[in-house]
Amino acid sequence: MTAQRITRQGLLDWLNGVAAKATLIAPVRVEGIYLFRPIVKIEDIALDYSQSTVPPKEWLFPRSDTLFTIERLDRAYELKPPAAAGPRVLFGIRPCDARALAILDRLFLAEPADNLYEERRQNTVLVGLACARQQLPECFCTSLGGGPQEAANVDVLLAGAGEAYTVTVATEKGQQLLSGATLRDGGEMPPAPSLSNQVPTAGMAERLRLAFNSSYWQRLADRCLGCKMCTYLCPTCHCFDIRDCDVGGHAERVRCWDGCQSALFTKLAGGHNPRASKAARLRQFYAHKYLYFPERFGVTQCVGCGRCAHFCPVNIDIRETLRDLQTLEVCPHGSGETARRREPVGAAFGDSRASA
Amino acid sequence: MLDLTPDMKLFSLRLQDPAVAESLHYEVGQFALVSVFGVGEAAFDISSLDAPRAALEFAVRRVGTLTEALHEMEEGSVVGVRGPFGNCFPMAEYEGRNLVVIGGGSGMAPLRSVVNYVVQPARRERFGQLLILNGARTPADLAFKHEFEKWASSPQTCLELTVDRGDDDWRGRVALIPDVVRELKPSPLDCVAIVCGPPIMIKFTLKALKDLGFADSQLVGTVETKMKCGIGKCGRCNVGDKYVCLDGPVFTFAEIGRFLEEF
Amino acid sequence: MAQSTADTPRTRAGQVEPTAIWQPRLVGFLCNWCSFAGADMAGTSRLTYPAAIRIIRVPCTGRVDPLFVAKAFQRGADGVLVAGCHPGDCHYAEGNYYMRRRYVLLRDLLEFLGIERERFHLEWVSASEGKKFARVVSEFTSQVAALGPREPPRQGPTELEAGTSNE
Amino acid sequence: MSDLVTGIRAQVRDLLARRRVEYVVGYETGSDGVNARPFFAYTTEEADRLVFDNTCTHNLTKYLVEPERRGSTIGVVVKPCDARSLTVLLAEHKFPRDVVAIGVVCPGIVQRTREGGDGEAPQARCQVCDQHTPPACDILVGEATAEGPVLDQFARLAPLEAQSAAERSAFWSQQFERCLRCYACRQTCPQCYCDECFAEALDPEWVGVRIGRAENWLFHAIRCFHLAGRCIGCDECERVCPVKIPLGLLNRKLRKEVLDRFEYRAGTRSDERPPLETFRKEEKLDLA
Repeated sequence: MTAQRITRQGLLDWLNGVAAKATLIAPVRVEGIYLFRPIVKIEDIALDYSQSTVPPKEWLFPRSDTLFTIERLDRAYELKPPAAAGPRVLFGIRPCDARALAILDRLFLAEPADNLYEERRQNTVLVGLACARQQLPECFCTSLGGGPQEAANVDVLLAGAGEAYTVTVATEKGQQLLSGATLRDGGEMPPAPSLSNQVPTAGMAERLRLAFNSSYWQRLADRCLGCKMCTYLCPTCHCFDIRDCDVGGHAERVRCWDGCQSALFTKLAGGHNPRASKAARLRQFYAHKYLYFPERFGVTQCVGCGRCAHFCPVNIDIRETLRDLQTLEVCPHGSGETARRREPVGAAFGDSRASA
Repeated sequence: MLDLTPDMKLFSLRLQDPAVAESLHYEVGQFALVSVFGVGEAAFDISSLDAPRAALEFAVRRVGTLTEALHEMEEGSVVGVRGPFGNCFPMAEYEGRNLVVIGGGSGMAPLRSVVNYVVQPARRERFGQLLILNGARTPADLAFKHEFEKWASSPQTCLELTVDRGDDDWRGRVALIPDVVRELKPSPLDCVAIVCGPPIMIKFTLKALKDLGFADSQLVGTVETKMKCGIGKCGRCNVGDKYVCLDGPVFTFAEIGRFLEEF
Repeated sequence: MAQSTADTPRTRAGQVEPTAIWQPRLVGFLCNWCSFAGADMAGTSRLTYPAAIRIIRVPCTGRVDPLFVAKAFQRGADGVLVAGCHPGDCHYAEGNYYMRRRYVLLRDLLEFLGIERERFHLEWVSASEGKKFARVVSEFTSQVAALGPREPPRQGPTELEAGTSNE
Repeated sequence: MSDLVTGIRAQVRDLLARRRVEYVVGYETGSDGVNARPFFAYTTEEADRLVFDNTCTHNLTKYLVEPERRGSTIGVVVKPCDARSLTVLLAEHKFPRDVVAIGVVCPGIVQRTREGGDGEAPQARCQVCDQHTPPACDILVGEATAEGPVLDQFARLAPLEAQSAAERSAFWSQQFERCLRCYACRQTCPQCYCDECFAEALDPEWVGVRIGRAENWLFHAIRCFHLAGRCIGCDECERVCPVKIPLGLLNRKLRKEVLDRFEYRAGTRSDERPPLETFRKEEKLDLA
């Protein structure tokens, strides 16, 4: 890895060049929030953006994805694959979101690989933008081994703000992309911002196993509304639905985002629903990230971006849940209720909250 | 296509590409995803045996939009199929042991291939006693009647039928499956019990078998969950930490017992 | 894909065909007892009216779920007509009274969403009013034709997805 | 501690101690130590975690219609606007069981925008609120105040109403394009309680599974219409929307038309049928 410098103007000039050769996707401000969108004017890029509301995963795993179109022929069907993705540059991705893509890679690229994801991934260059400050009050990447300046999961990492950026080339792909950029030697990493959250995440798999039958989930789920926001805004959530739909005269097989917090997610055609309660569904959200996924792929399926906690309409806060799970008194599985049956959620925050 | 019950049909699929048909190989208990183009795709257990080579068969109960569309199809229609996926019943491990096969309603579909595997004359003596317990709501709902004679006439094999509600012509049992299990008292000695059916039936049947001394490791079943991709990516079919499409659909209850709440 | 605009006619598939004369695509929900019979009467009386309308028979205008209307617009209808028994003549006594209220509010909402109020029309046509039916359809057709084609909410992939306009 | 908080805690303690209710849905301070969140108090000790302040934005009556709670006797803390939700639900016979409504005199709720900004300004609904004392509650906490003049609830609509149909169509198309169909708007709405939502029905599949503009348009258009004459204007749908679709505009538009045409305001009177559930034979409704 080598570090170099680029000026703000140099950066914009380079991006103009990049946009001429590939689809440039970067954070822009839309109605007061930040979203990753294809860039028409370089000036639209929000270089100093705070976290994007929807994570950039949607450019590799889009909210709706046509698997193939279905043409009906005489006594047969013709299935046509969608048009191939062109080259793309995903600019301004935060280290946590980049780390999330590396996690999604484990799933989507595992044999048999998901060819749509794989194709897009191969055609996408990731340009990271280190966090100059803490992005969301709830983010806790350092508790999961990440960091606000992590360069491990991008091709190029930019750090800095205002007029000067430090450029770290992390891969060959990144090196190629940078050809044509006006770089100066001797870049120095700006000091990393200190993050306010330290969340205990060690041993979480075991804690979740122990807490599987705990009434904790019921208490936590009491206020859960059962929307799918936490899963759709999560950079590592990957669950989807596949269905056929009629689109103006022909059918398509479409894959769309789906989320485990919906009651319909697991409901069978016959009516039986193995995860019939909000509590079981909420437990699935955490257990998938901190127990099932690590068992299968070796990594925690959470990067600590804080979106689920930040946007949850009823403040179901993953930091709090993880702390609660550490301190929860649980009996081994099978024994049902815990000793402290109505253990209030959020006890880890102590009594300060009680005085208003 | 063959009507099995008023709401269940047996579909025989012939693969269009002879080369693919030739190379297709599957084990007892595996599943595949069947597509009705324009309607969708769903997972079904394969009800036929790979050898001797025959058509790919699925027993499908009419429950939702996709199965409805399948049922409405005419002989000779084209559907899509992806698979085979999942694990299988370790039939080789069961050799030399007694088998109790208990199917409730459409739960008999995945078990049909187990039974047909065992009752093959060339193979029958490799297994011990075979008890088949097939239950349904009414006599009309008992699936695979056309094979009952073949099953019952196999040596060392006992076919027991039971229904929740009889009719004028029914001379057999009118009892719930768990009660029949308690009545028949199959011995857990050197025996494997394979159970498949609606969750509530499984729950009480397992309890009855455990009361008879069956250990969790002797209790095997296929698990049915909603499934979209079949290859471990859509994140929907897990029962606890087990993914039905990759680790299942065949499980011993030693494996998923602690996550039973999710099933 | 070329998007049709107000002055370029298009076919059912949405392609621009400069030579064709543009006809609006209309959907008519007709009550079985009055207006459908009225349409029948128009037919048997050999009255001509524009063929642009696709008729869907419903048991009563009270059966017209706003979802039917919105779905028609979503799938590209240029106008939607609902026709049923005159107030007081409903076969089910009061279905059309409910529809009347529903209609005015739905029209307000659709207008707020950008669908001109002239594109959604409610009319009372009895079984004997074949002539009125033909007139209503003719007038509604020209009323919608004057507005031109409506750009329906785009179906299929948006620019948020692969292989579309931004790439 | 404010008098409201003391009052709520005392009432809830009493309800729980007498076993008048199984539990009470109220507010507690959330994980940031500032903003409130819903809290379910099951014991008298837990009653002491309840709070009430100008961050208590949630409309807690939503929880009453959850299928999992059928058959329970529940207490619920309601602001004046939430009380209107309750009135609507009661009129729709959503509660064959017992509910104890603990009404709180409301000071108005602050915005707390997620990007900072003017977080302390009152929410749009509160700026034009003309009902600060909850109507029709079993228990009232706080001093009932004389209400000021009725304010224009619909000023926010004017700019959009002034536009052409094509402009409005383009505006909504842009808004709905962002929609992820996470269904937070529906899930947070007390007036959305269908066992099977039309948006997720499979047979027929009205909306379609695609998360795209056309599907999103149909979902929002019909969800809004399903609230015609029922929406009480809590604007929670707009607050929870992660991509900031101004859903409050849609509902406000229908509230305006319902008020203009039928002189009806949802949840203010329990003896009146909602406008789409009734009719007057003689009305013409500006039709020919």
